[in-house]
Amino acid sequence: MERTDGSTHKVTFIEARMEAVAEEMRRDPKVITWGEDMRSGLMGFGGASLIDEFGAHRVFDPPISENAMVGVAVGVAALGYRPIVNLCVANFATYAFDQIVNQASRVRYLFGGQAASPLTVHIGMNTALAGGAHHTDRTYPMLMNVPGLKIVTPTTPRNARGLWKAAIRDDAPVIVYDRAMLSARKEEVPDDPDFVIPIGQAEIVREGTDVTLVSVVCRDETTRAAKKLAEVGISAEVIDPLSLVPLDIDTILASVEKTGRLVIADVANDTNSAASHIAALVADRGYRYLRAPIRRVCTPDVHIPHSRPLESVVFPTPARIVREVQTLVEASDALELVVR
Amino acid sequence: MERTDGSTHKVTFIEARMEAVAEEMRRDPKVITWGEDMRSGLMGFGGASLIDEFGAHRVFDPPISENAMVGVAVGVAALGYRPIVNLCVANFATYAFDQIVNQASRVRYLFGGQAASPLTVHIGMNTALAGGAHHTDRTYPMLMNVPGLKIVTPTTPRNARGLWKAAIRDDAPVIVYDRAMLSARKEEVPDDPDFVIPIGQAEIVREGTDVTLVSVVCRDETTRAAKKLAEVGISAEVIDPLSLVPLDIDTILASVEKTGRLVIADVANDTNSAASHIAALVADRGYRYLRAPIRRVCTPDVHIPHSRPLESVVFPTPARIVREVQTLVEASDALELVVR
Amino acid sequence: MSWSVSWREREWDKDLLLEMYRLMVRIRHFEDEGEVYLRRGDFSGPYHASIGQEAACVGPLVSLRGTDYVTGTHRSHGHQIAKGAPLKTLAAEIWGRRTGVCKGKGGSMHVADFSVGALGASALLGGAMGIATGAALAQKLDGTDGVVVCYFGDGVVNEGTFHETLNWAATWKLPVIFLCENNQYAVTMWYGDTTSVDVLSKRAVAYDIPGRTVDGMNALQLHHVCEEAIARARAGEGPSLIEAMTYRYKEHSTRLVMPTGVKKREGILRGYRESAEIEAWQQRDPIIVLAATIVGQEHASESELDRIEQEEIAQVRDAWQFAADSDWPDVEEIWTDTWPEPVQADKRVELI
Amino acid sequence: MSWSVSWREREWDKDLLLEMYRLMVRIRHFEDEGEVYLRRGDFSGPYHASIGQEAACVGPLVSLRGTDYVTGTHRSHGHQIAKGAPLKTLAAEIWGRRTGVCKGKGGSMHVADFSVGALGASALLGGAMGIATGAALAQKLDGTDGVVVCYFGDGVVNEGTFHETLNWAATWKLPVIFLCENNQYAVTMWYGDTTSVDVLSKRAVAYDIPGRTVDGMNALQLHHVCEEAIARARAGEGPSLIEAMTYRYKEHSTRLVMPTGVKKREGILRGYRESAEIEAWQQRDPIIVLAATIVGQEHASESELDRIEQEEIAQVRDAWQFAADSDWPDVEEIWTDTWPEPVQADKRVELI
Ligand SMILES: Cc1ncc(C[n+]2csc(CCOP(=O)(O)OP(=O)(O)O)c2C)c(N)n1
Ligand SMILES: Cc1ncc(C[n+]2csc(CCOP(=O)(O)OP(=O)(O)O)c2C)c(N)n1
Ligand SMILES: [Mg+2]
Ligand SMILES: [Mg+2]
Repeated sequence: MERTDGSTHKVTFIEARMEAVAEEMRRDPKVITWGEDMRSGLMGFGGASLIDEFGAHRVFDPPISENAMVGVAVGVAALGYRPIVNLCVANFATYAFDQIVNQASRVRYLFGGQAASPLTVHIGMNTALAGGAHHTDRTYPMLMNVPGLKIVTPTTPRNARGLWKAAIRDDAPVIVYDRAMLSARKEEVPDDPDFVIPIGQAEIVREGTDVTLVSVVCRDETTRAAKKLAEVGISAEVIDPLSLVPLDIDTILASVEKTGRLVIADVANDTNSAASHIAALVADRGYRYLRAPIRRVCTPDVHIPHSRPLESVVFPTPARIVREVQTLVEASDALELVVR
Repeated sequence: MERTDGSTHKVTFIEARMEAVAEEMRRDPKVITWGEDMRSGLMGFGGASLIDEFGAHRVFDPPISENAMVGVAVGVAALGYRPIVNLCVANFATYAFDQIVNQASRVRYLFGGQAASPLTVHIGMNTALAGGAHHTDRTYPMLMNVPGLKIVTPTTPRNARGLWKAAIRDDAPVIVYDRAMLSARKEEVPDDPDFVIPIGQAEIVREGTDVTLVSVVCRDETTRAAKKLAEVGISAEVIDPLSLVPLDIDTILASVEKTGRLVIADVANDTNSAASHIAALVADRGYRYLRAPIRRVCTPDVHIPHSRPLESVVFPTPARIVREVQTLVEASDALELVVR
Repeated sequence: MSWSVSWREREWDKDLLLEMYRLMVRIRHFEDEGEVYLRRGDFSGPYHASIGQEAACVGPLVSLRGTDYVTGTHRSHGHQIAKGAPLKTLAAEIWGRRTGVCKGKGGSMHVADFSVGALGASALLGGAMGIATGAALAQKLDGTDGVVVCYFGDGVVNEGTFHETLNWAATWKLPVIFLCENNQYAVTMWYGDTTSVDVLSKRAVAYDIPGRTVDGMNALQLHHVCEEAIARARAGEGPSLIEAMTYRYKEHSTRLVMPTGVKKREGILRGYRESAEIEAWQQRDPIIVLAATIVGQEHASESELDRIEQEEIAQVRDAWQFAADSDWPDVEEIWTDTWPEPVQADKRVELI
Repeated sequence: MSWSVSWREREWDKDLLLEMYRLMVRIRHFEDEGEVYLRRGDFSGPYHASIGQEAACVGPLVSLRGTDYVTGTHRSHGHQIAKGAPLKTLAAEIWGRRTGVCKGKGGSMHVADFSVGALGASALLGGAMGIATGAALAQKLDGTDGVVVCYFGDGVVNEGTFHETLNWAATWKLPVIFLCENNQYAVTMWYGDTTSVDVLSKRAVAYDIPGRTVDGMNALQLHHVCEEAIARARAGEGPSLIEAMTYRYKEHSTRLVMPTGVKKREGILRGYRESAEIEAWQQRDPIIVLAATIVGQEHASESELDRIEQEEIAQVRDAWQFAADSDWPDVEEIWTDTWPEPVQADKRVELI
């Protein structure tokens, strides 16, 4: 899909999102967007410049009514528009679960295909804000259970660019979940305005042979863990699913076939995390590849403390991932020694 | 916990719920309840007789405002009451996800233990109504991902009695999910007003040796499947978790240790179902017991059709469970033959 | 909003009157005929009839253009019909047939016919109000003078979504007519017991938009008031809130049986309305009221009206017969329309 | 609502005036002092100061009883203080210390002190309005004459929860005072751009309750109006909606830096308010206004007020020093309070 010249430019995560939105608005006059503080540009959508370029009728501050923000999007989408709604923070998004679950995801089905529902919803996640439990939710596992939604989780400027374009162009309602702490991360991204990362395609971030490390919205922590593991002689293959629905389970299975071991790191709460479902799929279709239990490194099932020293250890850390992998590899190596 | 005389009486599922609510209201004057059509008794809470006995100040029809129904419950609970809120149908309950997720589940934590949150929320599920996708949700997997909530799933009159009492007496917000199609099911239940089934305790419904069949909110289908399997010589152990949070994984693990095989039937949609999480737990802590892949029999990830012939096959059926188990047992037996 | 001429003084157009009459008897017979099959067990599902509320369906919608839109509720057969939806595919949809306008996937509570601008009903209260507001936004963005009529019941006025969408439409002056069918009850709950205002249209003040409560048993009055609201909306002056006072003759849904009389107990059920109340409203039957005006003002004779009714009865019979004769959908249909792409073969599970 | 005497004609009690003054300077200095530590990086988290809004915090709450309740917002340090919360545990909470009133688990946006009837703030808009309504229901069920003051900002009036809770409280005549601090903006959004009424208290009409917009920079006017609303609530006559017109001097949250001037662009940010506007409001500073009345009406001398201010500065310093000197919570605290029972040892994962 990339331009043959392969030229790139360097942008932050947040700029990658802003560029993708602006380019898609340029490409398709039916793309419109709203969300809190769009006009002042506060919420990382580049609203101020979008208004300058596209006009206040395509970019605006809505009333603070999250459920209607999505409901109105479903309506305008049914008549041919492609709205992008910024719900800003995962906790605010629960206010809109009615319209996401009951309308956005299912009008197409309910009406036998008469209604299209090509909306994109952005949901940000704070995990280092000391904001307390009302600003630190990570709710993608909840929406994964809802048929009809696609869910993507950009983790770098490059894949943010590719996934945002895919999301806006997709005819399904696509939820884009990302972590606010990535905002300032910089990376070269393709210039190509048609650089799209297909929804449902995982990325092998780092190859390895001893263990498959799937990283759900905690790519940095996982990559750092993999580097540490390399130092102690454990070769970890790191996979970033990028899309949670549809999930590229084949890439994960192929890796587990090679490594025989699976550890999944997931920034969501443990019970019914995305990690749970990935584990379930591998315990089914990849059972015969497994040489060890499947481990999950998630946020425990507790609310997020405000107090920084507590907050800073509650989400998955590289240290926890390393420890989990090390124990697993050592235990299963020992077991194999016994068995052999 | 049961009275020593062990006396029982026969009631329907819905009567078991109504009796439990009435008895707890009798026992504790702080128990109050509201929900749509409470007064007319339509929604299976026995509202009309509750009003006669306890008065209109303890039993009432609220405004139709699901989110406030839960919000008001959190407030009144913070001041010592024990409200029971009937949200009637899972889809209506998404209207209240803000207050369930953001307030009910976490005021205790947010305020460092100053606030108690002893509410009980009833969420019913329709799976045989031909009501279409707006009345057929099964959202417990979504709420399983929310720390601070307990979730129970009664499946018979007897366990409805025991779990309702446990829920009302518990100091956590407890969500009671049940299936409307069970309403008329009859069974003997203990007379004992203190018959309580502890939250977090699974029930072994039927013992078996070849495969563990965990049944999440589809006990009848699973039991019927187990009977069919017995006819073809497969001995299935059927476990009903009864509580999804906390989950009695130890009982499941002990069973898998014995049988070596696990199939989970779950009426929820496949992706991130309760079945996914149970599979994940067993793939971790029960890995060494497994002799075969872990299989899940769920509702596929599609919206529920109105049309009866379609609706009647979309949820897990005994036939599907049987087929899945049979294939699994045969394949793994064959595999073991090869290996041995 | 200052409505100029009163509906009484207005010179009514004969064709319009007969069209209203035709649509109203069509709705009544359609509902009745469908019930026969339902009660026989030929098809399944909740069935919420608009019998008694025909004027509220037809008055607002009869003069809309094909390019205007309507959104509905769980009780929306009548809205579909009033917006001009063909009866056959509607009946087939309610039945759950493959020939249904939604391929049998939606059913009675989710009827939609995009070909006539019916953007769909929501079986969840107020669920389509955001859609209506969004459709109105599309009209505005497209620069058309199209409007959207957004139906909801008295049971919706205390839902958050009512507030959010009325505020949004009002702030941006979107062309929506918020049409509350106040049939007095939400299932068994009288609106007065749960709602802080006695007259629902008073809530318009909170959005600085016109609000009006009208006799919803009188198609002409309602039509008259709606016409002005529609004109306002077309002119870019924003939404209105109209409350049509009406009544459902039958139970909330067809198969429900409730005791009559507020003190009456039967098993675990207690009644919520008196038969005297039902009878009083039936005295003002919207079809009889309209027929009386038409005949009284000599726009048409009783026999002309009879002929229309007979035509409609025949049409309705045909429609339900069409549904009866149609096939069920293929099980295959389970796998389409949840996502834009059908579920791929290797992702499907064997269901039967 | 017909307020009898005007606040101007009223004979004010000296002690009450001085108490208001004390609480207002306490809030101002508390906010200022905390910012110093925050800016130094001693503690983390969003910090929303009530500077400029002290009258809106104190006017409604100063005369409440210990058995009355208040619920708050993300900007609630001032509400806590006005309700009588001790400063040390409040400062420690904001800092995230083990000695915090919520054990450091809640932080600035979730302050609560049940011992003085402060039932907690919600960092989600309108999140505590249901709790306030429920607390009022508890008062009614208990048969007390206690009341609940429910704070929220202009940013909340278009949330569904605003509508649902006002309707509920109004229908059942629950003792809630819905207190809107209209400080003109929700972060960068001016309320007039997103809200369909120019005067927010007009929305009271939709609930058939009294509504009143008052000068929120004038503690006396606000107190006077609230007193009558509180009396109504105590007498079982139900809720009121009061809009206090006020202004936040600082940015939405302390560390945010926005351009000043609605046309000013800096990087991706654009300003949303003019410095002239800020200055105009500061001319009417609530503390100066109150001090002027106190001194002007000879209730106290300037030096008396000075003395009070010095006392408060000392108290506030002590409080933040207490926070500075306190320890962080044990990591153990992660495992308690999510459920009534602490997470059992065998269910915990090793975190560090
Ligand atoms: C969000 C939601 N809550 C509750 C229900 C259950 N319910 C179905 S119809 C109904 C009553 C609706 O009353 P009204 O809006 O007056 O419409 P009517 O049935 O009178 O036409 C209720 C409460 C629902 N469908 N959706
Ligand atoms: C449900 C929800 N949506 C959005 C936000 C983000 N947010 C935080 S404060 C704020 C503005 C609130 O404005 P207002 O209510 O006027 O209070 P103020 O900050 O002016 O005191 C917004 C939009 C939130 N916290 N919760
Ligand atoms: Mg009604
Ligand atoms: Mg504000």
